[in-house]
Parts: sequence; C-alpha cells; structure tokens
Amino acid sequence: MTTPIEDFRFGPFVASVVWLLFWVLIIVTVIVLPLIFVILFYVPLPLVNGEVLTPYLFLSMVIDPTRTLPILNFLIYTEFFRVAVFPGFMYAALIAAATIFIERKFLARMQLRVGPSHAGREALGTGFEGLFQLVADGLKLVSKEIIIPAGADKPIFWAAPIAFVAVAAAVVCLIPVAPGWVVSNIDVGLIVAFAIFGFFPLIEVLFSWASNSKYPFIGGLRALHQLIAFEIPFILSALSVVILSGSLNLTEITYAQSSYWFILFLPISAFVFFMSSLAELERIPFDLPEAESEIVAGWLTETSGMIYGLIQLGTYVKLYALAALFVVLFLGGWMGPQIFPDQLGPPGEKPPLLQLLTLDGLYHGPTANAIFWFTAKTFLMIHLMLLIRGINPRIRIDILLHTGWYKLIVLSFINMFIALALIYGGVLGPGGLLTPN
Amino acid sequence: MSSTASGFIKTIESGSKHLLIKRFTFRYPEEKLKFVGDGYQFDPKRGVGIAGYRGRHILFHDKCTGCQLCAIACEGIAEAIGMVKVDEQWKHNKKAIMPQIDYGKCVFCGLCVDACPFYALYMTDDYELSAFTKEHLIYTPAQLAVKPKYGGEVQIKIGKMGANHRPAE
Amino acid sequence: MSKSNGSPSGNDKGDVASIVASNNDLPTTSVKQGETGSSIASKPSSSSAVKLKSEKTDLPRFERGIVDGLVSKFGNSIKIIYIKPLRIKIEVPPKDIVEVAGHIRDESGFDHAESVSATDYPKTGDIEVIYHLGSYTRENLSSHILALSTRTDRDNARLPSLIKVFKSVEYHERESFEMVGVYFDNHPRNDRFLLPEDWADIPPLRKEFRIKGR
Amino acid sequence: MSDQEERISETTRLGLEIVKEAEEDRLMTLSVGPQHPGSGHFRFTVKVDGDYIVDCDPDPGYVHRGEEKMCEYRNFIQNIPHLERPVIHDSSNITYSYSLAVEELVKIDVPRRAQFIRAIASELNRQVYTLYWLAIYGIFLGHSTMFMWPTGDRELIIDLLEALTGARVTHAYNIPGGVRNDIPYGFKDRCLRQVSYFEGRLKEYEDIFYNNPLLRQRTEGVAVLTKEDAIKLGVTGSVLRASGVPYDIRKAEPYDIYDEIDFNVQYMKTCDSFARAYVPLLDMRESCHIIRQLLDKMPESGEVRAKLQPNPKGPPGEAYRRVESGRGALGYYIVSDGTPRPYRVKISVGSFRNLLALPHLLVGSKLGDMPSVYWSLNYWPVEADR
Repeated sequence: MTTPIEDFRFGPFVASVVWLLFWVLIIVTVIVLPLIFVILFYVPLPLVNGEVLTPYLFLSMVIDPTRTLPILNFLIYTEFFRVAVFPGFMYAALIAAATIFIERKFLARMQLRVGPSHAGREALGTGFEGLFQLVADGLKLVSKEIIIPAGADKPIFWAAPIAFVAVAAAVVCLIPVAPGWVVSNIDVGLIVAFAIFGFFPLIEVLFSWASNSKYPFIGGLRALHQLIAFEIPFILSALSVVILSGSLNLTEITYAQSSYWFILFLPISAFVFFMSSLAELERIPFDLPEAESEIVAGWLTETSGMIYGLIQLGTYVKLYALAALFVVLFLGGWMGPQIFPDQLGPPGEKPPLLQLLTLDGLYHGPTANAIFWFTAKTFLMIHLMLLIRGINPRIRIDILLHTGWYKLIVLSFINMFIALALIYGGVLGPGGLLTPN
Repeated sequence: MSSTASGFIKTIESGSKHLLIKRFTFRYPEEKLKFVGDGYQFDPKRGVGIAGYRGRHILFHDKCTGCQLCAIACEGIAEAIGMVKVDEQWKHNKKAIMPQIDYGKCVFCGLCVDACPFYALYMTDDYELSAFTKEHLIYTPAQLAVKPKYGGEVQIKIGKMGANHRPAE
Repeated sequence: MSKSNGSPSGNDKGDVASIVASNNDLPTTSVKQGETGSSIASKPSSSSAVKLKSEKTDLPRFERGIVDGLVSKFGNSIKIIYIKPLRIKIEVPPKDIVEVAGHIRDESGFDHAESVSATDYPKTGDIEVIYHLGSYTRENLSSHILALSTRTDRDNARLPSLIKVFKSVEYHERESFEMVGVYFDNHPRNDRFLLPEDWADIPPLRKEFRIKGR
Repeated sequence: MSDQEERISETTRLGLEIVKEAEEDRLMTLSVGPQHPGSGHFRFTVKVDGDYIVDCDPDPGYVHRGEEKMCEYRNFIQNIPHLERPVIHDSSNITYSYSLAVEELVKIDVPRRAQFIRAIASELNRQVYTLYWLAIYGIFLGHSTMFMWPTGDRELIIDLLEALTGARVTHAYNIPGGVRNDIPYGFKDRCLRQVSYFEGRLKEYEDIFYNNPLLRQRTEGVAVLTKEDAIKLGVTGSVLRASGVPYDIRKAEPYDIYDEIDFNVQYMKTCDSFARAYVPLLDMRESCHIIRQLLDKMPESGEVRAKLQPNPKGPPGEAYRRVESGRGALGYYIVSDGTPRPYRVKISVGSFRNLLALPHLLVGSKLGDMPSVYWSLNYWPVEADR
C-alpha cells in the first residue's frame, strides 16, 4: 500500500551532499578562518595562569583535562559570562524552557492526560517523553513565514517583539541568584525592576497599534488597563518589604531575611504581590489581553512565526523574573540549610581526571547551595502559578479593574501598616526583638 | 467572603487531587480498543441485527448471489457500493457480480448489511483503512473477502484511583 | 477473570457470577446502584419537580373544547383539518390569520411558535404555511400542538407576518421566505438567512427546484 | 438678525453632525466568526461601544446542507444516516423524533423492549452532547481543565454507545419500528458501572468549575433572560428551564416509555448565564437516574425491531413529533403523500429557536461576556443550519 517517493535516486543525493560539503569547506578556508585571525590580531588576549590565551593554547587546554579548569575558572568571572550565561540570559532562558515543559506536563497531569508524548520519546527512557517538544516547536516557529498585515507599522511591528524579550531579560539582570552572583548589583534594584516592568504595557500598546487590526487593538487597550491597574498594588506590596529590610538593594533584602522570611510577617503583601504578578504576566485568570474566545488572541493576533516565538520567550523569561523576584522579596532568596559538601570527592591530592570531574577549584559549596535553594524556590513559585492556571477560568475586565483598584490596594496598605507597627513596636528593625545581631 | 474562600479551597483541592488520579488518555497506536463481537451482523430471518462494531465489510463469496440489494440500499445514502464482475464461477451467482465498496464514500451506517438476505455481507471491526490514494480506498470483492486481523485488547477499567484503559483480563 | 477489576465484556461469555463478584470490590455494586437510583428518583420530589398530569381520559373532549372556542368566535373562517390526541390542525384564510393568532395567544393560551414550515403544493397551486404553536404557560396545554395553517397562491406568495403576535416566529419566517419564497408583510427583514448571499436560483424547497442527477 | 440666527443654527447643525459622527466613530464593528475561535461554524457581527455591545446581527448558514430537501429524495429508511449529520454528537436524539414521526405515519407499533433501548441510547447520547457542550463552555471561559475533563469523560459514554450501536458518534441506531440491534451481552453491568463512575465525576465538575468564585462572579446576574422573555422568544431546552419554566418534552408529552419513568424536571429561577450553564449539569445527573431506571425496568427479552417492508409507506397524512434532545425540543414535521418518500420534512431544532435569544441577550452586555452568553444558549451551529 505504500507508494515510493518518486524521482529519488541515491546517486544525485550523494552528489548534492558532496557539493554542499565542498562549499562549506571553501567558505571556511577562504572567509571564516582569515576573519578569525584578523579579529585575533586586534583583540588583546587575556592571561590565564600567567600565559597568554592564544587559540593554540586554548585548544591544547581544552584537550588536556588538567589545563581546562583554569580556563573555566577564568571564563566564569568575566562580565560577559554573567550577562549571557549564568545569572543572566541563558540561565533564565533555560528555566523558561523548563517551565514550558513542566507547565505542559503538570497541566496534563491535572487534566488526566499525558501531554506532549512523541518528541523525544526514546531519548531518555519513557519517563521523559515529550522532552524535545519545545525544540520541535521552536524549529517549527523558526521555519514558519512571518506574515505582516497590510497597513502595519513595520518598524514598530518588528521592533516590539525584540523589545519585549529585551525588557524581560533586563529584569533578570537585577536578580541575585547567589551571594555575589548578580549581573548588576545596584542600590535601587527594586525601583529599577518596577521601572522596567512599566515598559511592558507600552510595548503591548505599540505592538497592538502597529498590527492595524481590531482585535489586537482591543487586546492592547485591555493590557494597558490591566497592567496599570495592577502596577500600584504591585509596588505597594513590595514597599512593605522595603520598610522591613530598610534597603532597596535586592541582595541586601535577601541578607535581611537570613533568620526570618518576610512572608511570615507579610503574608497579605505576598498574596497581593503574587496576584499582581499573575496579572502582570497575563496568565489565567488574568489573561484578558489574550482572551481567545473573545478577541481571538488579543494583542498577539497578528503575530506569526518567530515573532510569536520571541514574545512567548519573553513571556516565560518574565515569568521566571517575577517568580524570582517573589522569592527574593518574600521567601528569603537563596537562604536555606546547607546540604552541599564543602568539597566534592575525596579530600587531598587527586589525579587530574578526578580533578576535572570534581571541579576542583571551581566548586564552591555555599554558592552551589544558594543556587540550588534559589532554583528550588523559584520552581515552587512557578508551580503555584501553574496550579492557579489549571483551576481557574478567565475573569472579566470590570471585575479585574475592581479587584486591582479597590481590593488589592487596600490589602497591601493593611500589611504595610502591620510592617510599620512591627518596626515601631520594636519587634523588627534596628535593635528589634527578632533582629539578628 | 467565607463562601468565596471555601470555594477557592475546594477548587484547589479538586485540582490537586487530580494530580494523583490515573490518566485517562488512550494511547491509540500502542493500544487498541476491544470491541463487542466480531462486527455488526444481521439476521434476516428475525430481522434484527447483532451488536458489533461497524468497521469495513466482509463479503462471503460462497453466499453472495449478486442480487444488488446492498447497492440499492446504498443508493440514497452514500452510493459507495457498485456491482462489479468477478472472475469466479458460482452456481447461485449466474451473473458473477459482487459488491465493490468505496470507503472514500461509505458512511458505515450498515444499512447494506440489513439489506442482505443471504448472510453474505457483514461488517468487521477493522477500522484502519487509511491509504495514500483514493483508488486504494476502493475495495474489490476479493479484498472484501479477507477476514481482518484486529488485535484490540484494551478496555475502560474503573478502579479506586479513577478510570483508565487497561488490557482486558 | 480475576476478582480485582473485572469488567464484563460483551464478547466473552464468562459466567455472570464472577462478574457480579468482581463488582463487589468496587465502591458501589451494580445491584446497589440500581436501588439507589430508583430510590432517589422515587423520593417525594423537591421544589423542582413537576407533577405528571393524568389527563388521558378526557383527551378528545379537551381538544374539541379548544377548537370549539375558536369556531364560536370566528365562525366559518376557521376550517378544522383534523383533531387527534394532542394535535389539532386548523386552516385560516390569510386575511384573518393575524386576528385568529392573536385570539389563540390571548384566549387559548398557546404562547409560542415551535416551528413554521412552508410546504409547496404545485398540484393545487398553493403554498401552505403551518405554524406549530405550543404553550409553556398553561400546564394542561403543555403537551398539545396547535397547527395553525394558511394557504397562499404559489405564484404570488404573500402572507401577513405573525411577528407582532408571536415574536418567536421571526427567524422561522425568514427561513420560510428564502426556502420557499413566501413574502411576509410587516416582517422587518425578508432577507437571506441560511443560504449564501449570492444565491441566485429559485427558492430551493419549491418542488420545481430539482437536485442535480435525481 | 435672521441671517445671524441662520448662521448660528447652521453651526449648531454642523456641530451636531460632528458629534454624531464622533458617536458613530465610537462604535467598532467586530466580526465574530466563522474563523473566530469563539464562534463555531457561525458568524455574528457585534458593534461595541467601548466594552458594551450595542448591536448584534447573527448570520448562520455556513454549514447549511439542505437536509430538508435531501429528505424528499430518499425513502424513510435511507433518510436515517444523513439526518444525524447535523448534530453527530446527539445523533440518537435527532433520529429519535424522526422515527417517532415516521412510525405515526406508517402506523407501526414499536416493541416494548425496543422502546427501552431507544430511551437508553437517547439518554446516553444526550450526555455525550452535553459533555461536549460543557467542554467548549469551559474553554470559552478560559478554563482549560474544564475542557479536558468532559472530553475525557465523554469517552466513558461513547464507549457504551459504541458497544450498543457499533459506531462511536454517528450511530444510525434508531430506525422506524425500533432499533437496529439488541443490546450486547454484559452491557447492563458495564453501563451501570460506567454511569455511576461518571456520576461521581460530576461532583468534581462542580468543585472545580461551577463553585469556582471567579466563574460565579462573571456569570451570576449576567444576561438575564426573564421568564416572560423566554416564553415570548420561544426558547427551549436548558435555556428555557434556566429561565424558570419547568418544561421538558419527556414530562410534557411523554413519548415511548417515559411516562413510566420517575424523574424530576430540573430548572432554576435565577435566569442568568450561570443558570443556563448549570441546568445541563443537573440534567446530566437526572439522566443518570433515568438510565438506571430504564436498565432496571427493561424487559429481559423480546423483540427489538418491528418487521417492516423494505420501502415502508403509509397513507397520506402528516405528523409532528418531538423529543427532548440535548438542546431542547427537537420536532419533526413530516408530510407524506402516500409514496415511500416523504413529501416534506421540516426539522424544528432547538438551536434555531434559541438563536433568537442571542441578539436579545447580547445587546447591552459586555464584550467579555460574549462567549459565555453565546455558548450558554446551547446553540449548535451545524444543527441550526441543517
């Protein structure tokens, strides 16, 4: 019953592959390699262990295990690594990817189904089926055509998704993941975070206007209403944390919770912050700007291909940023019992291969512990957000605005007064009963 | 206010409870449902059908008389049945014509089975009929005579942890 | 068949006793379910219950009574087609139909139209429009259907609309207009409804509209 | 003087016109459907003023296939498979009233056992339809779990119907004179077990969906269809019962053996969107009781299909019979001229009758309520178009 694919010959196929390889080799030797050397000519090479890190040395170090660790040790303390990899974008994107996978599997579990089940079924045993679904989705989105509606404002239409991801990633810079591991440790970190969040409604309205369509326009206006209505309780609820910790620096806020998490004193603020961050994320029950049964897909209606992919990436990076901000503000950041050993492997001098395996000189127990606890708490928050998504319907815009402007603001004020009472009653604050010395 | 809170608590409880309940998904290509009987059949003497799944037909060449009643029954419904010449010699089938069924048109109502008075045309529980071309969906009398092998063995089982699909014991 | 969770499959002719025995492991057995089901259903009903009326004894007389009321009011203009149990059909000339319908709504108690169907009769040159009227408000009429019919010339099919009397005929009359081609006077929109906007043929439910190949 | 006055009045007129134009500009016309995720095979245009809908114009007909015309070319039996196409999720009910009407025309009696089996198939099928409806209602309100649970649990009932009729959705099971085949061996136990499990699931629906304060907040008191309006508009089914009219064809005009079954007509008096969403759930629960009774009272053996000649025909006449389907009263008006083919068939479907309430309810409500109001009307676009 199967019909063979017509006009398939093995010879031409091999010929085409060889032809491709030929061109790749030509391009590499003629263009790429000279380019690399030209760049290396101008770039000052760094010193690693007293040696200049030339490409030859780099390659020999990569091959020789005993000389790999110094390179890594050098690399992870560069500014570029912080911005691009660890506390910065790649870490956030990795958590975002994990969130998508967990979201699909977790919701599927709650809804008595399996979730993504075919991509990556044979990869890591049957327990991890659907692991590569995100890769498949990403490839699909990349390969799709980007359709720009007629009469769209093209520069804004192209710029808005990129701005969305950039702004979401900008929040990530401020999050301290472990002691000393933060991209930019500034004194007004909290205010900067809120200032950056203030850009999102602007981007959404710009994009919805640029789409030149009715449904995105309604969605954009809804987003504007919603985000502005929830911005105020959002900031007010964080303000009580500032009152208790006496600092706007996120690292110092974390250190202030070394004995007590602020959620013990500020449960109402934590609740308000959580609800506001759900609204900020436009997740169910606050996904009015994207309400599909009312306004098709809201402000995302005209997105297609990688534009949609970028906005989704930005949304999930934002999800990570907000969950992490909640952890920093209320759940004590990276604080947690020490469960990692000070050193991996047996003590004393080790053979070179074991040195590499145990990350000798690179591994630092308290930092690993901090990263672990921070990531675990962040995932706890993400799970909570997913649970809320699984059990609730969408609410209507007037109820939403009412909730934002009346109820949540009042609630956050109540907790702020509690915080003030704790400070002036001598319970917390400088010289208080519960203040750690 | 208290009803709102209790409503939320109940909702969260119900949602998180389902994280522990068995999944109901029926994984089709790996699992196949077990059906009642061998397929829909009809007893012309009593004028009543016999319960079974209505999949593709099975034609008994030794009983078909070429009376065209099935084609007439199908005329106003799907027009899927056409009578074709077969290269066989049967005493009861002088014209040597037998039904040929186009499954691109058939709606699986089974009224052709009801029309057959000679126990020649039944339905089977074979429903996996997909083909690459439309021509492959037309089943000749010789193809219809083949008894399909269908290995469905999964049924809905209800336990304490919810319902799911499991092989019948 | 094991005792744990044997489900009775229709196919295998396993013994019934084992099936019932395996049922006992479940929270509710099949026998108990039957009992609870009937006991719940036969309980004295709550507020949302409706008493089943026993009016079968006076069926023909009851319907006769409805029609008699109409005949005595409008006299000869009402033609009784049939009176069956639960079903009455009367025919009214087009000029009286609004008046008769108003009387039926106000006095007889039929308060809504279930369907409006126009039938083409080329042999007599007529189009018959039937309003099937039912009643929600009167409990003793809830099972009855009064078919109020009228006839019009099929070449110039015009009828007064009943939309002022029964709001519920609005879309039905619109459908009749496009399907059979009866123009309803005073109807707000004699307009395309189900057919495509560019439909340029005769109304499809007329008998001279033939489906291709049949 | 008069010149000046004229000029003033002229400016006022121009100003008024500008104001009027501005008013017109305030309105935005949205086309909902047929490719809108919240419409189905159906289109309606709404005009919104800010967040309020000021005008609504339904435009059905995207899936019109002329079932009524098709009926005139086929005989009474051949009509069965294509008549269930308008609403394949409720196919036992849409052929049920057709069979009743044809039986009245052809004058056949249905064996008693067949009446019970028909009623069982009809009740099960109504649940299948209602679950599908409920799933879409859930996803219209953004509740993805409420989409998945009913579609999953629907499988329980579909499994029963598949064992009973041999097909999963398009059953072609009811036939003038009875049903196509007898119930299979062991069906009764299986049915009781799965239906009682399903009844337990309904409680979970209430917990996660109906008692969710967010749902209550956005549906209670929204789009109230008063009792008087409901009667005037002639709506039917759950929409009518949610408006406080306890009207059910199974009770009002008991067909087949429904007069022997003890059940309550479920209705609510709040008349709002929530009531219209909640009544189908109550109906499903009641339906489970009915199925138990039917299985209990069904005769152990007997004929299930009256003998008919291949081309059944009766004397000229007409019949109007109706049943209670998932969407309300489903009536068939069949005219026979004495030939084996019907002369005219009119299907009076619940969806088409409920459509009249859509503009009535949408005008004045908010855009955010549009999906919940629209789908609470129990409207099935394919059935309405026929």
